[in-house]
This record gives sequence, structure tokens and C-alpha cells, in this order.
Amino acid sequence: MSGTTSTIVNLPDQRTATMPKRDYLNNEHGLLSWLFTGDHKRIAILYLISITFFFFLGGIFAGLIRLELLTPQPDLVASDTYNKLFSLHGIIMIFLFLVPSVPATLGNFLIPIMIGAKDLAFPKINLLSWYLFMTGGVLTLTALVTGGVDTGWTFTTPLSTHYLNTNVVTAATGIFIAGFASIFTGLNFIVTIHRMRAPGMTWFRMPLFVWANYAASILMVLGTPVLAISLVLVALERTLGLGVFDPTKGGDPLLFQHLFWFYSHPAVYIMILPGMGVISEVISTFSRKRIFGYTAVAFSSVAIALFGFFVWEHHMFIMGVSNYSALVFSLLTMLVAVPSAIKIFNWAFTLQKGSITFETPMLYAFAFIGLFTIGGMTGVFLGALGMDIHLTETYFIVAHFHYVMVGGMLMAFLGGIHFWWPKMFGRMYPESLSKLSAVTSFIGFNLTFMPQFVLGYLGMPRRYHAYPPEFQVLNVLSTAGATVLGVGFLLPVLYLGWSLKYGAIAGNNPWQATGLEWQIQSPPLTENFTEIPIVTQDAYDYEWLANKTEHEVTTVG
Amino acid sequence: MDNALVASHAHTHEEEHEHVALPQHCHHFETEQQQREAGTFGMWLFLLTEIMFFGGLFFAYLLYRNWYHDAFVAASNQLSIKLGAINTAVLIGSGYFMALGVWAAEVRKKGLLVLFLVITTVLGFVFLGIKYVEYHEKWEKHHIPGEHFDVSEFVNPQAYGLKETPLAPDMAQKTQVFFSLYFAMTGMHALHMIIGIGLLFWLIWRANRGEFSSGYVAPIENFGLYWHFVDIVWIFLFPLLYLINRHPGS
Amino acid sequence: MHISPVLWQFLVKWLHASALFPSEASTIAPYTDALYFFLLLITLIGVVLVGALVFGFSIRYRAARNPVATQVEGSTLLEATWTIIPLALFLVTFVWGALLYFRIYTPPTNSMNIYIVGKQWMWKAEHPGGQHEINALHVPIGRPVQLTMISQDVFHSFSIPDFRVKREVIPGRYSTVWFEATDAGTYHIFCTQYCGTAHSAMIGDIVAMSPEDYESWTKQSTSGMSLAQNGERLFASMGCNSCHSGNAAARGPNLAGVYGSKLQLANGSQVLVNDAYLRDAILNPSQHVTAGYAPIMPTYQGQVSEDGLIDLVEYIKTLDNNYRVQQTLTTSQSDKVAPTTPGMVKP
Amino acid sequence: MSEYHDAANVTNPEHAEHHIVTPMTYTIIFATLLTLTAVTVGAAFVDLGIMNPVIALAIASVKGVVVILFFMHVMYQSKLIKMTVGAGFFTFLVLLTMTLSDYISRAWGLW
Repeated sequence: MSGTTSTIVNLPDQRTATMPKRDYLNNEHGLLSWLFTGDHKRIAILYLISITFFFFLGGIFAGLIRLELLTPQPDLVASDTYNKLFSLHGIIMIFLFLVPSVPATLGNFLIPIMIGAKDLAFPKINLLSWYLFMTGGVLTLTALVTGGVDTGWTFTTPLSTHYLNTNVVTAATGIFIAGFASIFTGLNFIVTIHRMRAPGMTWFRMPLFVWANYAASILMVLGTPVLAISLVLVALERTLGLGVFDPTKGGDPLLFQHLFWFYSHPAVYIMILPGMGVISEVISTFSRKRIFGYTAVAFSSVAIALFGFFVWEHHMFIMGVSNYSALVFSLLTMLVAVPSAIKIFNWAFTLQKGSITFETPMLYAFAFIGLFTIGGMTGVFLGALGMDIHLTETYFIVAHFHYVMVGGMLMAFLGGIHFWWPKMFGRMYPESLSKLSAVTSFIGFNLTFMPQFVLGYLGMPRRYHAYPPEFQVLNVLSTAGATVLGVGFLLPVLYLGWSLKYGAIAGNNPWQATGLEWQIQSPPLTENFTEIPIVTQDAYDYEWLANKTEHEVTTVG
Repeated sequence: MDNALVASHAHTHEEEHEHVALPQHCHHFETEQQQREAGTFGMWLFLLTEIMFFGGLFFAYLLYRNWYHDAFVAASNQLSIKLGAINTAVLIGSGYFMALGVWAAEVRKKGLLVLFLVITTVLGFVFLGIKYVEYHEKWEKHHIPGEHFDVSEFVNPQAYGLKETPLAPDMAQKTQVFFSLYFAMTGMHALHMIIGIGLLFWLIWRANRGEFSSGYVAPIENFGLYWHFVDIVWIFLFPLLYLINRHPGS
Repeated sequence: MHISPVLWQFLVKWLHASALFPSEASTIAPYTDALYFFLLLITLIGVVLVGALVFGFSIRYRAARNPVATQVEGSTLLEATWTIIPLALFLVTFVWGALLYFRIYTPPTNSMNIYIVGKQWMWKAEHPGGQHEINALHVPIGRPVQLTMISQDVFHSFSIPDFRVKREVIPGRYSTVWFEATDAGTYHIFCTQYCGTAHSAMIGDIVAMSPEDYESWTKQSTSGMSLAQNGERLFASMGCNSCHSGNAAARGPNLAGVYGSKLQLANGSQVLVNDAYLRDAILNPSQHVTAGYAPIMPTYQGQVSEDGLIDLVEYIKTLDNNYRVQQTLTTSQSDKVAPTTPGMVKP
Repeated sequence: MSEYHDAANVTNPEHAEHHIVTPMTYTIIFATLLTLTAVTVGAAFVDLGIMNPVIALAIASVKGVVVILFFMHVMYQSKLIKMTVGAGFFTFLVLLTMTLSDYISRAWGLW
């Protein structure tokens, strides 16, 4: 065992170690074996490649936005172009990156293994969902190359239905289809978690990652169709002249807002919950300790999912909703903040009395905790009615949700990718380089978005192409931070790609973690388990792991 | 490291199954029972999304019906209650034969199954045919929302031989909201029917090959759930759209 | 010590031009800022607390120092603590925020009213005295000003950061916001709701001036006709006066003094007559039929612009007797001539 | 393999015995549905004031529930499926009531 060293990494002897002869990667060869695969792990890899592509596409738009905002004058691009940039940045990042990020890659890869199943319940539907996702993505790209779309990701009516002549319908169709990809992923997860658990894998023995994805899946299944119908109505208003949201025909444009945010607020939790799941796994592993208050953390995921459906109107506080219902929604918003606070403190106390090491995933987890705390607390600013009036629709809100989405979700995603990289590909990433990139993105991130809180309180509105000159200094800081952040995000692609071929051979369980996924070979076999495991231990039972390792050593020796 | 050891075991346990009865049994399920229940559960989850999908439309309906009640009454009275009722009966009948089809598959009667599925399909087509007649009438009367929408029949019903109370011009405009919702809701419903009929053709073809005559009924059963759900939507659409107020002037 | 001149310029410019905190220029601003600082404080405490826990434990229990972890199940007491304390803080925030919200959205009764029309991509302000401004708004300090706003096309949002107020400007519906400027000066107006191509050009200046300056500004910039006078002309030219003549036998209800009253409607409900009601009654009369009258009023949808509606509403608001209505009836041929009454500013 | 399944995991509440519904039951349900359709059409022509939509919706709900229970076999399904169906309608109810809370209370105040 690691003894007093500062790392828990336990790699096989590199001189004798070999990659497994047969695993899910080399089981079959050729492009078609990938495109028609039913294997959840291969589909996860397909997703990983596609969302990485969309992430960098969205990232390029973000970069252009920041570059334009370097100066107060509208000098880099025209107003139309700028509007298309931020619209596509939002659409791509939310619907094509954040929503599928952790569930469709890590979740797809890990959930069946973590609960001891050979695959998801519906492998074909899983593959179908990737194809739907790609169709949605291709349609969005079509909208992009045929002239873009400038509705913003929120498709606000009547702007989107009557006042723009860009490719709104194409983009909406793309999102509609990608939405069904998300529905099918969620559906698959729920059925798998209910019906496919290995013998002995009771609900309260499941890893918290599974709980978090389960909660997110419920939101995907119940929320997404409401977005779908509101986008259908937008498309029908544009093409056929229906009058459901059109104020000139007697419709209420606020109804669109209600339906849209009924999905899009829970969508925030679809994005963040799986990230929280990743953090639970990482924190437990690198502090060698069971998560403090496992049950509370599990239930807080479900509570967030449940409360998540009751708070959407806080996106509309100043949009002319009734003040009485604004009160109700503000109160409920305060309640939804509590489970997140519980999680934060539970993670912090998991560290107590642990035996902590600081590998890259752990650094990302620390970054997550810090940034998500700020992101969550600034959410309370916006949930408080009177404060929301001044802060909403400014850069404060931009900073807030980037703290949650990028500082939270993206850090969790990167942490998770690093954490399970050895499992996915059987090789380690380079440790020092990855630590560098984690620190770089943390610094870059704060430099980018911290000034935006100040800008927001000063009143700089979001989605502004040009701005008054007194805001320039903070914008320059933000753009500088974005550059650093860009480097921090680009590095992993390079060294992770490098590690695929040259990384150290990881062995089954480099982190000495307890999850079922770490008890099988890396990369796993196509069928995951040669024999379905019988689970007798709780999640994060390090004593069980120590006994097992000892047992193996004695029987083999 | 025991990688080699692991790999050699890969296929041995497949043969350990007590029985491998159905070719459709997927290897990653332990039992057919588990597979079937997973299928039903998955289908229900999908229907959950359908509830929410139509839910948005139903909410819009509820809201505007309260806002523009008079317009909704007048516009609703434009719909043929006879055609609507017939269509309801047709759809319920279609659902009935679908249910019988599930039964036929359960008791492994191939001929009956195909017959029931064909009847289900035919009734589905009858429904869509009647729907087409109704849509066509709306088209002729310029009651399709959009540029050519015409409110004169609501402003001046006497001129059209109707016994309705005339609507004020501003309220008459709101009939367009009714027809927007009418077309959105029945259109979405019809779209589900069309998708369902497409699936039915596929199922008939497979049933005819005898795929569902050996105890493997999951596709029939799950399609049945979908088809009944489409029924239920119509069961609500019919009173909401056709029967708002059928006793004008009282 | 050679600082590059560019950098020097930059620093100087920063010190002069850059603010890190918006000025407090309205009576609302200090209240908003108080809540803001409270929230900043609890955020700071929260972040410091979480940071201290994470770093403290990381140092104390790092593997090099604590090679074997002690398994702990959890602690109901601790978990209850960090459920209840945040909950309590959030509830305090909720109450505080709600109180602030009502302060911001409940105008004092003595506030002066200015109309704002938003359209792609400009703000049009209409003072009761008939002063029209584009992308600018002159207001007196020390006096509550209520804005009654409407959009002609899409959602806009009228935001004055230095006053800490903001309100969505909605198509087809009046929304209101009020403020009382405290410091004379020029402040930004932003449109904060994304509204299409030139969204970021939909900005303007709000000029807060002393009451005396404001007085002289209104005198200088009047177009000669107050909103009510415009409304009166419109009232006559559209023939409103033929039914709303104020006679006992008139087909339409008497409009004198109707503003601010409670009205019994034909459908049995009772409504308070305010700007929004008047506007809606002109556009959708059949839904606002006064009890005792036949639903014969035609709709004016598409016939009156939002500006025209504002004029009409303002006119009806100022009607406290029917004298002038009857005047317009008798002189309806001569309504092309502008009345010569000097621009009147409604208090 | 199935002897490894522990009772707490796979049997109730997520599991139910498979049940074949007979054509007789289906026919009775079919007849019920047709009758209810006739009743709802009939009821629409009687003026019952506010009760008209209530009755129409009540009948539609009864029809829907009957279809769900028998045609869709929920009657014979596990608790899990029953809860799933319930969850769908619950969420719809959330959408309905929470959105209505805005629309209804808009008329209460001046803002």
C-alpha cells in the first residue's frame, strides 16, 4: 500500500505490464463496428468525441465574443454577427455540450458497470439517442453555415417568431431532436437503474454518481418534452402563422416563457447533478473515505430534482408575471438552494479524518467546490426578488451561471474524465501536465468571470455588442482570463490524446477505488463482467476493498 | 494482472442459462421476465414524456379558454359534433382491437393477431380520413390561422345561416387562438396516429412472419401502450374542443 | 522606472473612468445596496468557511500525515446544522428581497407619470406636457416618477442601473416602474432584454435635474400640445365622442371621472380603472363592457398606434367633467386646428 | 443465475406476475367507453352552467382511467409502473397549478 507517500496511484510494474488482449476497444474493428455498436462504452466514446467537438466549436464562439468585447466599440464583427455568435454559443454549449456531457459520456460508460449490469437496458435506443444527438447537432450546424440564428438560446417570443429572418426553425428543429436524444438517455438510465442492478446492489449501496444521474434522468424525461412542444409552437408560428404566443393575435408571449423555463430551469439541474455525482466519487476516492452522510447526499440529489420543477418562474420575475406568484417562486427558490448547501458541506466533511491525496481529479473537485459555492450563492442573490430586479439580464447573471455551468459542471466533467480515463482507455494521463492545466483553468476561469460580477452590478447588460467605455477595464480583464481559460481547456485534449498511446499502463484499479468499475479490467470487456458480481458491501467501503486485495494476494500467491 | 484469465472466461457463462427460449432475448438481461418488465417500464417512461408534451398544449388551451371563452364557444360550435363523436367511437374501436391483438399474441394465435392488427390499422385510417374531411372544411371556410383567416362568420353568423350570437369584432379575432390550438392539438395527435400506423404496418409484417406467436409479445404490448395513449389524448381532446358549449343562447 | 506610455495611459484611464461600483442616484439604491452587501457578506462567509474546511482538512488529513483514514458514517447533528442555518439565512434573504421588491414596484401615489414606448431599437419618452424624447429622459430630482411603459414589437427591458430599477417592457400590456432620483446628473438607460440586431444600440441617457431646471426644460422643449390635447383631438376625429358624449342618453358610458374608479362590468366582475384597463378597453371593448351598456363598441385594434393610445388614455385620465367632450362635439369640424392652450404639465 | 436474486431487490414492489386480460374484459371496457362517449355528447346539449365542462372532463377522466387500467394493463402491473403513471400526471399537475398561480393572481393587484 501507499504508506506515507503522497499519492495513492498504484500502477502495475511498467516493464511487465501489458494492455488486456481483449477489451471493448479492440473487440471489433472498423468504423462500422463503432457506428452500429450497441455497447454502452463505445457509445459513450462516440458521445465523448462529438461533445468535445461541439465544446470547442462553442468555445470558439465564446472566444470571438470575448475578443469583440475587448473594446467598447463594435469593431470586430457586425451586430448581426455578434448576436449569432452568442446565440450559437448558448445553443451549442447548452444543448449539445452541457446537457449530454456527463450523463451521455461518463454516465453511459459507468452506470451499467457501477450497478453490475452488462449493458444499459436498451442498447439500441442508446445508439439511437446518439444518432438523434448527431442529427440535432448537424441541423444546428446547418443553421450555422446557412446564415446562423440570432434568437439567443432562449428563443424569446415574439422576437423569435415574428421579428427575425434567420434560421430559427432549423435551429429549433435541431434542439427538438437533440432533446429526444436526451429523453432517451434519461429513460434508459432510469430503466437500467431500476431493473438491471446486480444481486445485492440495493438502492443504498449504489454509488452517489448513479443517484445523481438517476435524479437528472427524471428531469430529462419529464422536462424535455415541454421544451419540445414550446419549440414546435414557435416553429408553427413562424411557418404557418399560428397564434398561441403572438400578442397581436391574442396570444400571451409570457406563456412561452413559462413553458420554456419549465424545462430550462430543471435543465440547469440536468447539467449540474451528474457533475455533483462525479465530485462525490472523486472526493471519496482521494480521501479514502466513505462520503459523509451518504443518505443525505443521495436524497439531496432527488430533492434538487423534485424542487427543480417548482422554481422556473424566477427567470421571469421582472417580465410581468403576477407579483404574488413571484413571491411563491422566490420562496421555493430559496428552498432549492438548501440541498446544494448540504452537498457542499457533506463533501467538505468527507475530507475530515480522511487520508487525502491530491491527484488531478481531486484538484478539479476542489475547484468545483469553490466555484460552485460562489455560483450557488450568487444564485441566491438572483432568487431574492428585489435584488433580482437590478441584477437580472446583466453580466451578473452571465457570471452566475458560468460559475455554475463552467466552474461547476465543466470542472466536474474534466475531473471525471481524468478520474476515469485509465478505466476508459487503460492508460494514465500525464500527472504534472494535467495538474498544470487544472490550475490554469481555475485561474483563467476566475479571471474571466469574477470581473463579470462587478460588471453586472455596475449594470452592463448581457448580449451587448458595444458598451459604454467605463466598462472596458473589467472587460479587458475578462477577455484576458478567457485566453488563459482557453489554454487550460486546450491542454487536456493534447495530453489526453498523447496518453492514449504513450501513457503509463494503468492496470485495473490505479486509484484503489471501491466502485465496481474498478474491480474489472481496464479497458473493460465488451460485456463488462465475466460473471455478474454479487454485491455485499456498501458504496465506498474501503475496508472491503482492503480485505479483497489482501484476499487476492493470498490466493494468487 | 489477471487480464488473460478474465478474457478466457468471456463466453462460458452464456451456456449456463437454464433455457434460452427466445431468440429475441437480449444477452444483457438475466431473464426474459426482466427484459419484458424493463420494456414495459421504458415504454411507460416514454409515455410520461408524451403526457408532458401534450401537457403544454393542454395548459395553453386551459388558459385561453378562460380568457376568450365566447370566442372559444363560437369557434367550437363550428366543429361537427357528429364527425367528432364518430371519430371518438372509431378510435375507441381501434384501441379495442389493439387490445384484442395483445391478447391474441399472448395466447399465440397468429391469424387472429394479424387480423386484429389490420382492423386496428383500418380504423386508424378511417379516423385520419374523417379528420381530413374536417380539416378540408376549415380550409374552405378560411378558418386556418394565418394570413387568410376570416372572422366574418363569427361577426355576422346570420349571414351564414347560423343561429349563433354574433361576436364583437375584437372577440371574433380571438377565434384564431382557438383554431391555432385546435390545429396544434389535433395536428400533433394526428401526427402520433400517422407514426403509429407506420409502426402498425411494420408489426403486421412481423406478426405475419410469426415473430409474435411464440410467447414474445413485448413489441405488440408496448405498441399497444402507445396506441392507447393516443386514444386517451383524443378522449380529452374531443370534449375540450367539440363540446365547449352546445346550447347557445340559453 | 519607466512605465510604458500606453500602460500609463491605460492606468490613468482606469482610475478616472472605471468605477467598481455604480453610483447611488435614487432613493431605492441604498436599499438595494444594503441587501447586496448583506448577500455579499454571507457569500463571503460561506466561501471562507467552505475554503477553510477544505484547506484545513486537506492539510491536517493529507495522506503523508494521516496515512489511514478513519471511516465516519455521518452526523445527524452536523447535517441538521448545515441544513437549518443556510435555510434560515435564505429565508431572511427571501423576506428582505420581497420587501425590496414591493418597494420598487409600488409607486407612491403622488408620483408624476411619464410614458415610455419601446420599439426596435429606440426608447421614446412622452411627458404629459407633450414633450417627446428619443433615447433620453429628463426627470426632476426629489420627486417620484412613475414610468408607464409598453412595447410596440418585442420584449424590451428598461433598465437604469444607477437607480437600481429595471422593468420588462412588454408588447400589448402596460408595465410600470418608479424611481425618485436623488442626484442631478446623466445616467445610462439600457435595454437589457435581447431584442434583435441593434439591441446594444437601444440605450439612452436619463438626465436628472433640479426641479427648476426641469421646469425650464419642459417649457423649452414642448411641442405645444400636451398628450391630453393630442388625445382630445384623436377622441374627436375617431368619433369616440359620438357615443361617449356624457349625455344621459348616450350609447357609451360617461368617461368623466372614470379614471381611478371601480367599474361594474357587464360580465359581473368589478375592475379598477387604470391605464392598462383603459388601453385594453379601447382595443378589446367586448371584454370590458360596462354594466348597463350594449356591447356595440368596435375594436380599434390596428387603428391606433401605441402613442395614440397613450394620448387617449392620458386624455381620459384628465377628464373630470364633460364640458370639453361636448365642446369637441360642437366644434368637430375645426378639430384640425391646434388648441392654443399653453402646454400644461400635469402634476 | 437467478438464485442470486435477493427478494428485496427484484420482487415487490417493482415486479408483478404477468397477467393476460381476457377478450371478455376488453369487450366490457369497450362497451363502457362507447356508452360514456354517448353520455358526454348528450350531456353537452343540456345546460348545466358551470357544471358542463366539469362533467365533460369528469367523464373524459373516467374514460382515460379505464383505458389506462385495463387496455393498458396498469391494473395488473407492479407498483413501480403505477407510480410512474402517477408521476407523469403529477408533473403535469405541477405545470398546471404553478403556471396558473401566475395567471390567476395577475388580476389581484395593480402591478
